[in-house]
Amino acid sequence: MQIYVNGEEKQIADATDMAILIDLMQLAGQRIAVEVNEELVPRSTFAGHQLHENDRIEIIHAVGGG
Amino acid sequence: MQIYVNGEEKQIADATDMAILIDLMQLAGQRIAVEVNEELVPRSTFAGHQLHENDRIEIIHAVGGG
Amino acid sequence: MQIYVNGEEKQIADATDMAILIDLMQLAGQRIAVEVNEELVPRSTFAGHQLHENDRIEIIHAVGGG
Amino acid sequence: MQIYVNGEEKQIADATDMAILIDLMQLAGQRIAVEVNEELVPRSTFAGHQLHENDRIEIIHAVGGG
Amino acid sequence: MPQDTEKDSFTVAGREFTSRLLVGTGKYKDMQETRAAIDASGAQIVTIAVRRTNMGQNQDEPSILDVLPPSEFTYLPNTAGCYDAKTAVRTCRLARELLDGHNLVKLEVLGDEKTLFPDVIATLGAAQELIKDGFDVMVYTNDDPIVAKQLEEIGCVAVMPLAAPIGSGLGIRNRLNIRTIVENAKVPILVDAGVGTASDAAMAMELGCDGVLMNTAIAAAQNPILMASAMKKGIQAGREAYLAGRMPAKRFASASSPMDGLFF
Amino acid sequence: MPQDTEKDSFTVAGREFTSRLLVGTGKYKDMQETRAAIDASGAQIVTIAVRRTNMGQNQDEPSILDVLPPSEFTYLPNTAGCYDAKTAVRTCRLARELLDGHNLVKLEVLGDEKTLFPDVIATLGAAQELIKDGFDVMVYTNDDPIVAKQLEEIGCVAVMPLAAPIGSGLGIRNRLNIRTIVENAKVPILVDAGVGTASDAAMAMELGCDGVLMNTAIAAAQNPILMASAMKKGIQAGREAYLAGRMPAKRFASASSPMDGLFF
Amino acid sequence: MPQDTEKDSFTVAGREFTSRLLVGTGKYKDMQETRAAIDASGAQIVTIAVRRTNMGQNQDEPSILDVLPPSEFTYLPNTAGCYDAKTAVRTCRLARELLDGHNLVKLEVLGDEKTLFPDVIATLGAAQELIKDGFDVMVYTNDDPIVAKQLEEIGCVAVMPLAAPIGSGLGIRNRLNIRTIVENAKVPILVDAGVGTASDAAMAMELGCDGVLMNTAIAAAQNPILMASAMKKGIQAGREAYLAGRMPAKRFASASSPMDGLFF
Amino acid sequence: MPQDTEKDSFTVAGREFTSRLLVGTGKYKDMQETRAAIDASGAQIVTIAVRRTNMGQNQDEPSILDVLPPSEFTYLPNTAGCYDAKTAVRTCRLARELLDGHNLVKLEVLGDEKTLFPDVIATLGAAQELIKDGFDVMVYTNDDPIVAKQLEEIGCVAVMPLAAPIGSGLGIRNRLNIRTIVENAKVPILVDAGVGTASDAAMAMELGCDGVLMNTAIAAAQNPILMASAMKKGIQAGREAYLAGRMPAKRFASASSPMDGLFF
Repeated sequence: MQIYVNGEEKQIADATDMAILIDLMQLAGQRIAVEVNEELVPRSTFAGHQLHENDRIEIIHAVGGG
Repeated sequence: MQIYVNGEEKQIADATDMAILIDLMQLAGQRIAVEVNEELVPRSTFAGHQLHENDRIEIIHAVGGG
Repeated sequence: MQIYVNGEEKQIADATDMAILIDLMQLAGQRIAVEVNEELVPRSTFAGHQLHENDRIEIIHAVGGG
Repeated sequence: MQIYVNGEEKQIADATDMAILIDLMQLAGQRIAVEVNEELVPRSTFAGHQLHENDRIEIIHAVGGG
Repeated sequence: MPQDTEKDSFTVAGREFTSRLLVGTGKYKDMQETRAAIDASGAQIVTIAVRRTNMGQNQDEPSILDVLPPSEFTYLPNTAGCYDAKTAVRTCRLARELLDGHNLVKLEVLGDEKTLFPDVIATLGAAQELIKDGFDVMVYTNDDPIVAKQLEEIGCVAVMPLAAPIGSGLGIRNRLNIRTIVENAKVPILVDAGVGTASDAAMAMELGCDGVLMNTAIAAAQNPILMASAMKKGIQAGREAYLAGRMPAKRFASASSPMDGLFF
Repeated sequence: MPQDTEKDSFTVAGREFTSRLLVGTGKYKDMQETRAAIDASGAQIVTIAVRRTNMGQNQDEPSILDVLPPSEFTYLPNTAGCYDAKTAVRTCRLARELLDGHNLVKLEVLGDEKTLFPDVIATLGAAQELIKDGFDVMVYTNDDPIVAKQLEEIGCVAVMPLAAPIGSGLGIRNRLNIRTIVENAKVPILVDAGVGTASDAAMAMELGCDGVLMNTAIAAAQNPILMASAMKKGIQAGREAYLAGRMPAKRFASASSPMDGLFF
Repeated sequence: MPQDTEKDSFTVAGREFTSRLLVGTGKYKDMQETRAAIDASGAQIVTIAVRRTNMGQNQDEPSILDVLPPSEFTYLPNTAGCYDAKTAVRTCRLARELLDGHNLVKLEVLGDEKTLFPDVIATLGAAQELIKDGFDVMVYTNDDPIVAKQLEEIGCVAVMPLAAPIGSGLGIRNRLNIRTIVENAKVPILVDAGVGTASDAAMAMELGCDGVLMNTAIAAAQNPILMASAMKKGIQAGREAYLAGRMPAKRFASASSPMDGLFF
Repeated sequence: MPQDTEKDSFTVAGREFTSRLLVGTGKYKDMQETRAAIDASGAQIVTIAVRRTNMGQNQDEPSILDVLPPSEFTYLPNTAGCYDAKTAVRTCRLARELLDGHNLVKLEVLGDEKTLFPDVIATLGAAQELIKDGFDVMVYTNDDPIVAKQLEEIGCVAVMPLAAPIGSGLGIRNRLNIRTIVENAKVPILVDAGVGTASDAAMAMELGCDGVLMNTAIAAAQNPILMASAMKKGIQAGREAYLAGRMPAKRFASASSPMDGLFF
């Protein structure tokens, strides 16, 4: 199915959950935070958080800023 | 009955309307505007605007200000 | 003989006086003032003010300035 | 004879020199500098610097200032 | 470009004015001084306040409305003294009734008595309600360009940022903000409050403001009538300087007399 | 106290003037603009420079003396471009001869070309020689109150401290010094140089100056004629504000509408 | 009263800090310069931004969280770039999740890109929602004393008025407002944005602020590390001057050496 | 470029100093406070005055020369209170004799008691005589760049323009002049007089001055010792900011956090 990650289209298998997506993106273990459709998804719930067609996912990290 | 005019207690006869009150106060024909219980009462409706026990009446005019 | 007028060399006949020079320069009657060797020469004394070899003559007029 | 020390009249014996005056004033050995009649008198010349009638003597020291 | 300020005008709520000096009518010794000062100011718009009858005015005196008749002046009733939106709205409705439907008002909703700064949140709320109720709202605000833009966007007919606290006479505390407000605006911007002397008024106009509203600077001068004249000229001077386009400021010097023809 | 600036005048070297704006005549596009701007300024005193014939002027043009005839204006020949006392004195003598004995001059002896600040030592020397030679000396100086007083004491008829470097348009850099110079003075004090816009001119007058002399601020404006009018009004505004006695500036606010009679 | 700024501290949301200089971590050449400058600044609180992975950062570089580890610094995640309340709230929630529940945030909701002034209406709304959601909110605002008080009253742990537009380096445009905000406040007041050089920072502290937050003034200096040291000292200098109680300014002079004992 | 102000020094008359804060020793409560404040200031150069014995000092107190011994401090005897060149020269000669040939002096020849401005004419004369007589002259002057240059040219070892009247605490009245003096100078330029608080001192250094001399700002603070520490840090902060090269000031805003990677 199609989802959007950080604004870009991405095709993933159905029945993919967030934990799998994070693995696919090689972000496992990194300091990130995730939103789906503008709602926060706690890291503790990645496993089991099913993704759906057209989900808009934001994966953010910390950068320098003032 | 008792009403309040510009913050002061005043005793008036029952069945007094605003036109009568304005006459009593010798303000007839003067450039004023009137509120009863924080609602504007148009001059055109003074006659017939019945006053009630404890009405709070404000009678205002223009003064210099900046 | 040679003189300097407003910084430029000029050859004039001997025994030329200031009145003659001013005529030669077509400045007669104009609003000017004159210095010879850094000394003022009043207009009233132009006639009879003999010029000498190497005199440095300044002829000035008024211009806009602030 | 009469002299003036720091603006005040003072009677001293004739043939007094500066060294004696400084002793009299119990300023010997103190950090001071001296003027007579607006001329500096070096410490090295106190002994032998004769004082004269009406000499105006200034004896100064250092104070806090900015 | 006008060659002087006679022909130069600005428009608020469809009304055109050639005088860019708006004046308050408070704090004068008496009505005679009030009228004389306002005449000297050349003002066409005057603010007035509404208060309880038999108060806030000397009873032997004529009414401010007689001294400054509507045939000669455009009234700008204010909401001075209001610290919440509801009171300000009531005040405007009373003023409109008093003035037979005159719907041009100066809205001010104050935040505290020490600074008399506006409460911009309450001001926005009151402005929205008044505009919905058909008023033309000229609004007193702080010098925040964002707030000024929001007040314009909800439909205020003029935005009036403060120069400094009301009655302080401190002049324009933040010229950069006033300039930015002017550059962003599609409605007239008038500096309201804080002007102390004629050069302050001129400076406000040089920043591009459409006008200046003041009261204390005139009324509290030792000679209010002469100060009113000074302010009138100061406003015109600043307006003309703005239209004329000032020279750029340069750090170093530049001679005014020609270098050519020096004889030494 | 005058009710306006019409009747208000100041006196320099026995000559009385009602216009407190003195203007230079340099840097204009042409003689027509020069005349139009000076008319708009209302100036009665105009500075002129003296230069070699056939230089420093367009030959097709009429003389500055014809454009601004002595019947209408008081000339103030200057010593612009002089960096030593001797040259300044020579310049004044030439000017006096040129102008049939006119003995009112503006003395400036400059210190360097970057700042065009005066050389106050050389200025004092030149002033003394000129005064001894019968000139009425209006003198350009820095804003040092002590130097200003010394120039007055040796007999200068007017002292003219700078607001900022000549032609910089930076306005009054040190108001405190100008104010102190004014308070100490028995002769007219005129701000000379550095004014950039109308509010600067008004401020100089509010500090108590008797007048302001400027050139670049008018000539280098995008519209010199309109700026000349702005400066005229700015000077009058500042003068009237000074005479009117401004309100004291206060840190905090003070309401302009009465507190009595609030109905809420 | 402390004899120096070593023992002097302030408290935000129960956390005590001895450094009153808070710094941003953006705009540096690289992470090494970032770390060196922040070390030189002595800052204990550092702001960070949150952005999409694989963007807003050089991939070869270590993470800002490694360069400035939480064991050494208190993070202040910001909402830079947010122009509405909802986005700002989402940003804070992401930051809290990213930082394992760290609930101290810097809220800024911007009004436009030209000025980067806050939208104070949206800021108040976002602050209320964040506070309800358990955040400790340090809030960026304009210099309006009324808005500052309202932000305090709804529960912000620190109020951070701007000195001038973000990144402008213009210094404190309106000292009177900052002073008034400080006098009215029960929570720490920190100047945020607009400081350009060390004297600006000192001045903010002399006005009584509890601290100053800056980024560009350090990062955009020719020598950021030396400027960081300058800012550290400037903050301490201003703080000590505030605590020491400055001499009153007087218009006229007062000698520093005794008048007694003059020998002439 | 030094990474801090430890290694950074300036040289006057062949003597090198790492502290750029010079302090006066007058106006303190007692000698103990004098010493404590001067220690806190880190000053290496201290001014002293000379007065008649038995006057200008509490007899129970130790001498200023014992409290601040020459082994620890470089003395800068001043000519405070002198209103003519001759008296100033006499004062310097007495000081040199008193201090066993110490020839470094601070020359000030004052113009009047109200402003304590220098008489620059008399100052130049006295400076010439003192230099001829072998003194190293650090000279107090006004902020006129031409006079400053003339004082340098006749051989003064340091030129010390005022920021504002002595003891006024008004800060730097004319930054442009100080900046110009610094740019023109080949000898050290120190701001002398008028500084009121730490940010004033920092600003003087940011203008490029080599140091600042003050007395009242420290001695008249409520806590002189803490203010001395504030001034020490303020001077270092300003010096480092000057060396670091400040960001350019810009009218508009510039974000400190990256625009890339915004997720909304």
